[in-house]
Amino acid sequence: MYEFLNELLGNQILAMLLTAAVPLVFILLFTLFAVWLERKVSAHMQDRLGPMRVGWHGSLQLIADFLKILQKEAPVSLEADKPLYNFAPVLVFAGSFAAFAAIPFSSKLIGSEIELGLFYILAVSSFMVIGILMAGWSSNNKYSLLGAMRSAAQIVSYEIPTALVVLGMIMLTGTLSLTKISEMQTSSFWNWYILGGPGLSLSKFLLIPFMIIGFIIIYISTLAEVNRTPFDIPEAESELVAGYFTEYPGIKYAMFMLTEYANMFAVSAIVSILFFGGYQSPVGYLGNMLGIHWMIPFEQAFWFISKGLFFVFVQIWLRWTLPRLRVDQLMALCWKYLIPYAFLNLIIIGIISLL
Amino acid sequence: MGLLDKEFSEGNIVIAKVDDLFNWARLSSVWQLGFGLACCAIEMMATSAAHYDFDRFGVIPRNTPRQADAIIISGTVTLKMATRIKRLYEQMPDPKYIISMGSCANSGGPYWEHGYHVLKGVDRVIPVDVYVPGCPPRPEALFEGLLKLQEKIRNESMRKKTV
Amino acid sequence: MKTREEIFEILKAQFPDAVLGIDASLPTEPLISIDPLKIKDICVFLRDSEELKFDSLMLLSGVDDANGTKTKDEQGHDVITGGTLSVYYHLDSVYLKHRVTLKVSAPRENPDVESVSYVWRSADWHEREAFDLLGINFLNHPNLIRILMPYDWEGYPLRKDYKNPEFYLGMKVN
Amino acid sequence: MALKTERMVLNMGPQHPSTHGVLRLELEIEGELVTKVTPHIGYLHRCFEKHCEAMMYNQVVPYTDRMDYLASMYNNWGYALAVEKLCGIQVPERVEYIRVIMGELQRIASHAVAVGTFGLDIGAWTPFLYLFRDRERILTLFEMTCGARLLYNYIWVGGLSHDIHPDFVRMTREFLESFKPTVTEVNNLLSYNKIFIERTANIGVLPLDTAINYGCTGPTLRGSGLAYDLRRDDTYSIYNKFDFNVITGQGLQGTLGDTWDRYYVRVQEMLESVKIIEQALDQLPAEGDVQSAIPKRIKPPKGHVYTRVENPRGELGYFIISDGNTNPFRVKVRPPSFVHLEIMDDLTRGHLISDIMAILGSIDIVLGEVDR
Repeated sequence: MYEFLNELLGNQILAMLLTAAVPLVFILLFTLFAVWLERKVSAHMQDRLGPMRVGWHGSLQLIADFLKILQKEAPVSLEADKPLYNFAPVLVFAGSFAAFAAIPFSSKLIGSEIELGLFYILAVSSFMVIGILMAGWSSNNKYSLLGAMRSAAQIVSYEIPTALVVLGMIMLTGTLSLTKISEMQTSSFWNWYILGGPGLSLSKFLLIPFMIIGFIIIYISTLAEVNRTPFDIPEAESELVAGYFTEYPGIKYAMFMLTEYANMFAVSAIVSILFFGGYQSPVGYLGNMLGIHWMIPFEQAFWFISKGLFFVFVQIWLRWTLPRLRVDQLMALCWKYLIPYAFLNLIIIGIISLL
Repeated sequence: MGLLDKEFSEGNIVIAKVDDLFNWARLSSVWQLGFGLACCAIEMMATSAAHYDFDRFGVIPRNTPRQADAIIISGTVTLKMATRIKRLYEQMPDPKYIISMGSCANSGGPYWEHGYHVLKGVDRVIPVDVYVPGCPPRPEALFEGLLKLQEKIRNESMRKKTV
Repeated sequence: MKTREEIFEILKAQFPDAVLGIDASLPTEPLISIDPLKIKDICVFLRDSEELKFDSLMLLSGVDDANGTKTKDEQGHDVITGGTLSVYYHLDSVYLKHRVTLKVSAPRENPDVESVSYVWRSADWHEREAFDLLGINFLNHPNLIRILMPYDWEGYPLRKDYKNPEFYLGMKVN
Repeated sequence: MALKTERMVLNMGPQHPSTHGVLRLELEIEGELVTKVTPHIGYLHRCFEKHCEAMMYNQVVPYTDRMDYLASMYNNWGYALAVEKLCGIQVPERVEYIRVIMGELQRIASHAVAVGTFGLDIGAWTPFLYLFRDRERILTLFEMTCGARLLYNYIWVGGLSHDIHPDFVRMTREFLESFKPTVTEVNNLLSYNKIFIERTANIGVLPLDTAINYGCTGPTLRGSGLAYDLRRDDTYSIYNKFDFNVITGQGLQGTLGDTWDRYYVRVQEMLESVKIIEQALDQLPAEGDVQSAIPKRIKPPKGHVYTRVENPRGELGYFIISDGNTNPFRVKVRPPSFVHLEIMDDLTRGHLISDIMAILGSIDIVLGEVDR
């Protein structure tokens, strides 16, 4: 996208800024929509209606919330470590925002087409841990501290199964570029990696069960990485009040919220790129049929966002259905079950791909 | 008095419109502090639960005072608790609102005469915006209290209040 | 299962000095009166005896008997001097399904009663409550501090001659 | 040089989402491990006992409502029974039946809140709202009987404040039919949920002898395996006419007396209450004045009485001393939650912070009753 804008505008800085603005706007809009969706979905699951009064079925609710949050006073407790306290939400948000740079929304709409996309995302999303630890420590609140410690332990642990599954996919695809992985799964859902990837060889059929296992592992562990129920122990409402952002009012709290929802989409995007064809349509493109080729990137963006939203919806669904795990059980799940199975899966995928 | 203050004190179309927008945002998303005291807290829970659903008005409970806009004093305030309530109120960022729910919070309720350990009305400690009568108030009454609070917010202004 | 009279007989035989008497004239439940400083030994016996087996203390209630001489102070408030404060013990045997009520009375000016919190764990908080509201002093209690009222409250509110303070931490009480 | 280590003190409450009101727990923790729990109560001490001394016998009834506000009917009932015993009042049979129906409906409502908030403490939101939806229907039944949703002032000394509505029996039957599927739903969502079992089984084990020594009653005691229910073992009112089981913990998912057992006793007791109400509705005498035995002026003889009823939380006892006047000389309540809260330190030692919520939820306290 940067090249395209650079050609169009003839100004590198402007082009860069615009390229960066697209994901930012997307995150904002997506968060507004996702929080609304969360409230509506949870309400309908619980025999309630959810927001109804502000706009049609509460559609403006989040705009009102956001405007209100902007107006709030931002008191800082006297005992807080001010520089860290103020910097933490920015760092957390930066981590998740940076990840969006490498996510291909369509074949054209991508911030930076780097070859190491997958690696970059895994690396840059670890920023969050530092931010969360800073938030927990600097708030000078025991609940925040406990939440931050839990969160750091959780995110660091669950990155291992995620990375192991990703490693398997890299072995299979031979690339770290998210665009290339998406391109491999083109033209039909039959070519998605959840169904063994492109081609019609024996190994494709052998891969299917292990791909499904891999998908389940990565979905669970990314769920834990973004602190969603049943793994929301860092911000467990009934235990730690609000976890690491207990002390954050107003706009700083909004940044944590933005991060949470942006992360939800980011991990959903990664899952859909690795296993569900990324921005590729499952059935073929209307643009190809009609011969209007400029339509294809838009269709791709539509499919990508739909897939992302579907996984976000599943996350919401799980949140309002399941109870929460305890911190030691969370670790046990990761180290005793997910990591060994992920290793095993990795080895089997390696053997099959050698066939 | 600076130019800006003068502008604000007299009011004009721009301020009025911004006022409307901000007031609308504030009144549409009153986040309550998830905090129950006594019997009324159960009615407050019932108000948030499936049948009545406070979320329709954009009211959701936040458990930390830092992120809450309104505190519903739902029940008897005892002397031991009053200092804590005051502290919670002080921890909330402005703009903040208080709904006093039920007779006990309004005036001590049935405990006003012999209650040696009951604060006779929470307004002795913190300023109250809306009083909801009842022992306990029905969820509908709490809705009414919220609507009154929204009315109050709607008429607020950034302009300096004239004496 | 034993009636209260039978329990009284057993107790009287075991502790002739400490068991003061049984008040069977009351319309509903007979009361066994005990010496306040011997109550712990009797409770241990009641709990451990095979035929009684009072394994739980259901309720321990302090009562201001208000049986002293009543006078008025300058502001017209009642002041009681002399008389007694009492503690009632409602014991229950979960297995044998019989109950008994014990009563001890201690002088109002010096209300010392032996604690039974080592016999039944549930007595701990009940005794703290009786101390908090009536000022009954339980000897050998592990942690006899106020429980319901604030730790810095003055006076014992459930005494019949209790007078409210005007302010508490700057808040008007009445 | 030896390093000095210090335990962190975490102050939980009085404003905390899962302390069920204004309880304050002072936790001493080492990392996530809890080494000591000190409950601080009294934040809702509303001077009930002082009020009783200043009120006439019948005026005390509304104050009993406000003690255990989740089981107000039962509080009324316990007090009415005590005064009736003191004065020797015999209430009509129809009154007894209506009292049983109301009491058991109240038990369902109270257990619904207990189970729901327990789920909330574990992190499951949805069952809480399902149960509140059904509780709302019980409140509708109460409301059409006495006009109040939460604090009823319904069971008076010697009778009831109102007779039941003509539609009451039909609507109650309808409710009972629709309630049974909810219990199944709760079982599916919570009781047999793998995560829920992991969180609650083998947590906060309360051995039977400790429970008895602490004076635990109700579901907390029954969860430890002893079938002790005042409705059956020290029967009052007309409970001997009904056929119901006393539910006890079986240690199905872990150790006997753990958090899951106490929780599951409550779930099953809701179904037992349904059974009792169905029988009571069948046998309910058609005619009868519910106010015929209400005395004009209550002036009991000198004496004292202790009566106890099986409140949803355990043994609710009223100890009334009368000096022959129209006001009680002393009313002392035995609140089950007060006694149960005392076991917190024993139950929680050596558990993690998250378990504190599970244990606290499973003993189901109501702070209005703890502090009175």
